[in-house]
Amino acid sequence: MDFSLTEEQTMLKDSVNRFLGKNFSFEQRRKMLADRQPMSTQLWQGLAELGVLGVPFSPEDGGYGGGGVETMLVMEALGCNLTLEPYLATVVLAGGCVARGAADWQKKILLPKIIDGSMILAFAHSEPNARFDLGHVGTRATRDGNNFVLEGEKTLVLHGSVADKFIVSARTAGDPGDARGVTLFIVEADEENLGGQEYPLFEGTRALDLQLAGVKVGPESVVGTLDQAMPLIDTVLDRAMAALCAEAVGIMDALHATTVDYLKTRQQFGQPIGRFQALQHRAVDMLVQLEQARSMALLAASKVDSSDVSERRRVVAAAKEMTGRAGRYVGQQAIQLHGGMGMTDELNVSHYFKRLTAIDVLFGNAASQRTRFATMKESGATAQMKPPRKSWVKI
Amino acid sequence: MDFSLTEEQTMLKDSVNRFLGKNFSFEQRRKMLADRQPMSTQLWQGLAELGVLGVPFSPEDGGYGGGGVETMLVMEALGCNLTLEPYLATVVLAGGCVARGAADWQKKILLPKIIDGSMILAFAHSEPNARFDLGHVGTRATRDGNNFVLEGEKTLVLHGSVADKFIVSARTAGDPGDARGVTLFIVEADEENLGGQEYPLFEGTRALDLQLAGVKVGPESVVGTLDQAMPLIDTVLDRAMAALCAEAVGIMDALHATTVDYLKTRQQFGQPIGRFQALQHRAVDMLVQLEQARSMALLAASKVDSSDVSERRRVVAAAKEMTGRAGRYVGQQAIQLHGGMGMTDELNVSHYFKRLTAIDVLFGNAASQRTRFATMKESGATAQMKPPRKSWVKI
Amino acid sequence: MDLNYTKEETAFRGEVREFIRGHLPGDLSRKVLEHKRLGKEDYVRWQKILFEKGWLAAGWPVEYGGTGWSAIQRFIFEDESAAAGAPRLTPFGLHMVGPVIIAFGTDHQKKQYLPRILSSEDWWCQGYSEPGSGSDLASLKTRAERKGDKYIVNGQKTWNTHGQWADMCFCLVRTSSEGKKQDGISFLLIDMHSPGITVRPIITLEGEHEVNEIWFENVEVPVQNLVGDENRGWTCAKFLLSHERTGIAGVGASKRELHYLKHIATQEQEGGKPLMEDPLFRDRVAKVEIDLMALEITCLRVASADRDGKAPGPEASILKIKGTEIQQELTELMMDAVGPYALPHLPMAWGDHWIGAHVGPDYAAPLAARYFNYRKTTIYGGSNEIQRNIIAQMVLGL
Amino acid sequence: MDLNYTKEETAFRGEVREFIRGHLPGDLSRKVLEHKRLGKEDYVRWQKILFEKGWLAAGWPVEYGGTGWSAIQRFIFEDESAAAGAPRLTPFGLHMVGPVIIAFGTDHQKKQYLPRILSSEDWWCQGYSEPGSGSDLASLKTRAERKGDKYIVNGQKTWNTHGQWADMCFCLVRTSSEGKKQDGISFLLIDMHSPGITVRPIITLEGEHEVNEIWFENVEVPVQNLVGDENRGWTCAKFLLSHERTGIAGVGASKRELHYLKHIATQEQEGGKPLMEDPLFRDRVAKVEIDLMALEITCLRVASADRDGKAPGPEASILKIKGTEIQQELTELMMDAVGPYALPHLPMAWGDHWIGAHVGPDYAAPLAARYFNYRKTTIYGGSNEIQRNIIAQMVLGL
Repeated sequence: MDFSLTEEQTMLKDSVNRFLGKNFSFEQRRKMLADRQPMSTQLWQGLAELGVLGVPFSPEDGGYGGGGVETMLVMEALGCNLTLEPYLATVVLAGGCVARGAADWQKKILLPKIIDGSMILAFAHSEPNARFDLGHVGTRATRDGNNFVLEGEKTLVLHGSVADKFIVSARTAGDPGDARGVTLFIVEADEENLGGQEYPLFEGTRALDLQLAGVKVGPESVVGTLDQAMPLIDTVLDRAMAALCAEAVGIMDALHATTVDYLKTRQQFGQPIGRFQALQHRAVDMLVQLEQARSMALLAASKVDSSDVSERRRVVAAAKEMTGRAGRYVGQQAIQLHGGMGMTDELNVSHYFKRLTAIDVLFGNAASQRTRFATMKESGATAQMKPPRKSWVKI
Repeated sequence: MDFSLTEEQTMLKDSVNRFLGKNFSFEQRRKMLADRQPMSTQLWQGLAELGVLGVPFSPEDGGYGGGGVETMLVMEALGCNLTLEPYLATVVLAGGCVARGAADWQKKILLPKIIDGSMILAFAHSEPNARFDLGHVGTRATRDGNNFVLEGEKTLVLHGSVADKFIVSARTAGDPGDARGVTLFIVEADEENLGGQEYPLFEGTRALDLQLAGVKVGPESVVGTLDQAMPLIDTVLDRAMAALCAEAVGIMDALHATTVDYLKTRQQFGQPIGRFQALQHRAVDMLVQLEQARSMALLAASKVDSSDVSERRRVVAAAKEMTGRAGRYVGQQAIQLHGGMGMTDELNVSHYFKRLTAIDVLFGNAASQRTRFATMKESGATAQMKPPRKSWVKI
Repeated sequence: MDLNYTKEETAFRGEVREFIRGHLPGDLSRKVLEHKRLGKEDYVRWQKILFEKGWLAAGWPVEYGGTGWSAIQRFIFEDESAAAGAPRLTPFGLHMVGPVIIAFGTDHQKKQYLPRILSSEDWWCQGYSEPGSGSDLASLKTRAERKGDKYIVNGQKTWNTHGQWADMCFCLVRTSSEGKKQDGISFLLIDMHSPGITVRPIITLEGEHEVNEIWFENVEVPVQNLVGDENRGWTCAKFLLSHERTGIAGVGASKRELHYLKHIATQEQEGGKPLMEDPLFRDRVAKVEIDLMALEITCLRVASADRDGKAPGPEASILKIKGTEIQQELTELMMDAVGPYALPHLPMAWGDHWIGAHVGPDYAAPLAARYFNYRKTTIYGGSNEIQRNIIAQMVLGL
Repeated sequence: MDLNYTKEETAFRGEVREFIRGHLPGDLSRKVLEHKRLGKEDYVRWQKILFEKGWLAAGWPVEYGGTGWSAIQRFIFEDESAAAGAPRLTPFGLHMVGPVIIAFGTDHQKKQYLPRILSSEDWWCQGYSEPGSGSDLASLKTRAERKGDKYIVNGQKTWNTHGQWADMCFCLVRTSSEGKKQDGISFLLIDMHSPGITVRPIITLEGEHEVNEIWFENVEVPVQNLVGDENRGWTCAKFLLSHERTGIAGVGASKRELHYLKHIATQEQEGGKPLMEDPLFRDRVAKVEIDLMALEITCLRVASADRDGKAPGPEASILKIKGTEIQQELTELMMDAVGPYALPHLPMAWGDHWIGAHVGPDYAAPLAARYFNYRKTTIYGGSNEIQRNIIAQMVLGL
């Protein structure tokens, strides 16, 4: 058991932080939000040049060969710098699907472009009315000769409007809730019969609702095994959740530090308000929550590459729960302790708070993770996988 | 809408408090506990002479004619004085069954003796494994000619060991969970085939587990209508819960006052610990909880006589929930703020805390009341009453 | 003691309900019920209707246009108004400066301002907080120097609600720096159209413009706009803060929101069933519902003490603490209820004339914004920490 | 970074588990697992077994009989011991006075006392708190006056755990009233069999005798029983309080109790199903389980920093706060799990030889008492409020 970073890890962490500190600022963020800019091409290129976009990919694929811990270090830095870049969408989610599921020839086409920053991918998986059920896929891919025709709706596709391609989950067999029968497809953004509506999330990330009204794709667009995408999707979502936990820890760290600073400088009644014991204890409780969340983010980062799927799922659910719960407390208290100032758009405090809130909601909030965790244990880790139902086993 | 007490109510409240202040002390309580004394005959007689035992009974029955509010005033006083008397068992529970369910000839025999303090009654209703399901009655009363033979077990019969008679619920039809088919019987304490084991609860009240191993009773022992006792039992239990809420408020009031006093007098770091803001705010949060609980105890006392059964049940469940939740917080914080002193048996603080804990558990703790409240509303107030099942409708 | 409403009170409730049903415009109540953005004209519209009926200034003495209602009646009126989705009455004129003018103002001030509050001709705003003076209000620095028959006001106020719509501002200003900081404060009425006033919007975290900073640069204010004595403005300030305590808990509005929450949770599906049947969500709803039942009684106890001639004391701070906690919990539950559809930020959808597409169900659009916006409730009006200090000192004697 | 145990650590765990399985008497572990009352002989019995194995003083330097284990190994040992239901090691000799004597004691003291701690020949107790000195420990008043080669001790200590069994007491006493209150304190080792010592039981709320008051009346203590310098005892006191931080969270024991809680909740029925399947109860269990998972990692982070040569700093107070909150929540959940059967008070059923009837299921009898008793955890060892003060000041610089 070893909590210390290797030299390489420390270098990675430092270089990302240094790069972002030099090339991105809160004022730039506010300008991007005002201009409805989903990402900064310049910053993205810089991250590519630094090698950050290749972090989780293997050296054979042209990547850095990092694991959960390296992704954690990057996400923490992206979080505390409040960036808006599509790292989660392109590198962790869509990139994860490609790296872990695609054929070698597909990887050779896609991964180098992801890594060098020249191609943005988005992951189109969530559907309307699925709520927090990540296994719900209703979009259909119907065979048409060798091709497939995709019909359905995807929602909350993160960074979808800047994507060159989508990785789309669709049902090639079975019914919406079934664990089997889901396949992943690569869909070009300029495909015919592909419609979309773009909008911002409340913290600024831009997302897309995608209408697939008979999108025709060839057999070469299939990623991985037909009908068998769910375990791959699960793996990728677990990595995304672990990444979000790390981002949340980066944010909470910054938010706590900012709050403690404010307590030291803000004067009322002739003294810094940090002299008031009730506020001191609040700051301590924030720290306790933060450290507990940090522990779980570390654990998730460490177990996300584990071959023990049941352990991975259990730890990730627990980490996402703890982070969501801690994030809510830390965010709310940061606002409260900043008073009116915490309510303004001008201070980063509110931006951190909103991003923490979004992170909690993404892929299932604390309450839903707790239920997932609790029921997962009852009957082993595979309880989540619903058994195939007779009605659809046609092949 | 009027929150002020009438002159009579103020007099009642003052006279009970004055009487208990003069005739009962914390030291007497501790002595009674050490001696395993379930009650004080002397104090009970005094309460009888003061007319307190007749408070909820109608003037025709020889009582004071009080309602929920008068019972509340008595219970508050009994609570903050930490008495051990069987007021709940004899007057509210068993007495309530008699007053609201028994035939006139039965009332004439029993109520005067309850009121003059010469007879102790206990209510034998709860059963093993019923948990918080107050509708669960498995004890059977089988017909034997004109008589009934009772077979079964009752648990946690409050003050059972000093009872002259029991009011026992038993099933004359149907299955344990059924709403219909329950009948109340008067059973003499010296009845043959009636066994029991006495023990204290953790706060000192003594209770009895009762074995009915073929207890034969005559038809004159039936209280109320055969098979139809559940609505009566519900009414009486609601009154008992409202009474417990009032007792809890009396206790929280005393406990909060004691705690605030301690904060003012206990010196550490050269000042009263009540100067520390974190402890001040804790004392305020205790007050908020206390006042919220007081509001609900008032509401319950006011609605417990209501002819609108669904409103009564809803309010009582909410009041018991609020009191249980507040009691847990106020009790825990009182201990914490007293530090080690709060942990000792020598101070009344721990006695109050334990009694609050017991009140929460009795007839269903806060969590179970919340579920009761929430499900009650879904389908109206009668949702609790399970519909009769085909199998038992034989008559 | 009787916690049932009297026949008269029940009749009064019927009368209020009847009137509101007949006179509250449907488009207005829909905006309120569905959490749409309200403009100045929305507030004024409803206030004019109430003014015509003579029901606008419930808490004022009858001689100044008040209703003469008891505290319980006022509670009932607020309860019915909130339930029906009436816009809340803007408090700055009616509940804040109005009572101060009545208690401390000159005859001229009463004649000048009270009728214009009632007619909604003047929109008032508040000049209390400053960048350096939040919880420690008495440390305020905005100066007013007397020059002849005028005060010259210089300084900066902040967290000024709806100042962008205001005609008048009641302001705490420093007229002396001698003695205790509370002793040099005066209470001034300032015409917002005066030269030298700049109103700068503060955009809050949910993206809306609700509050402002105000700068005063050599603003001339006639001395007859001083309320009470010079350097005794703290008395007015305290009076204002302690006045109208029963409304502070927002019980009526919270009851309406609870109802709306249940509506949402009945629409939303979780595992193939309405979310409202999910034991965990239902439990959270039950808890806040019970808290709210209790708070309603606690409010009525305070209101009732009011009627009995006892002024509500510092224990009314309990209402602020618990009331705002409940309000926040309700916004949090609503946000949680819609799951991922809390995420899209569609401020155009909260507006008047939006007929475009929503992302997710209609009711979802404003919910996260409300959750964010409502963080203010435990900060404003004396933060909940300050309320706890008040109770600790004034009620518990700690 | 690798949060998996190394092969060596896993092998060590296996060795520990193997030894415990072979040597922990079944009747002893049953007592622990089922929350029965433990007597002095129970503790001593297990300590003697560990002593024989050389595993008793895990944190001591090897030269004094310690194991030389790393902090992670010590964590593993505690984890396995707790899981198996081994009695906790009495901390007063092993984890408190032992390390102080090693760090500050004379050769004579080391030779005199350390072996007798290891052999369990001396049972130690602690003389820190006084009736007037709880959180403000340094204000203590018990005096020790030097007369020739003896100190004469007079005063009163309280909250003394298991003093009724003790042979020795380490005591903070005042040897000077000059200067800062911390400056006149000395650290004395007192023979509990000395004339002039009275031990009076304090019965705590659950009815048990665990703590005592101790009176010292002209108790003679040889000067060679002074540890460190006269008037410099505060250094020893602080050293003692900051020592052995990893164990403070009680993660191993809480994991065992969580397991037992699930066992109970599987037996108990709610609405015809195991309570463990009730979504509301299950949710509370899941929350505490996740908190405990996180705390285990937090502890290991501290332990690991320890290994890297960095001493655990004041941030270890987080372990105390969170660890005790979890312990209390677990006792509360267990009490709640048994519903009405939490009520009966049957202290005889927690004893050794009880074969009489229970009221309710066997496991229910001690649960309420444990809930009551565990209120102490947020009070003792520096109350959680004091821990928050420490973090605020030492970590956050507030």
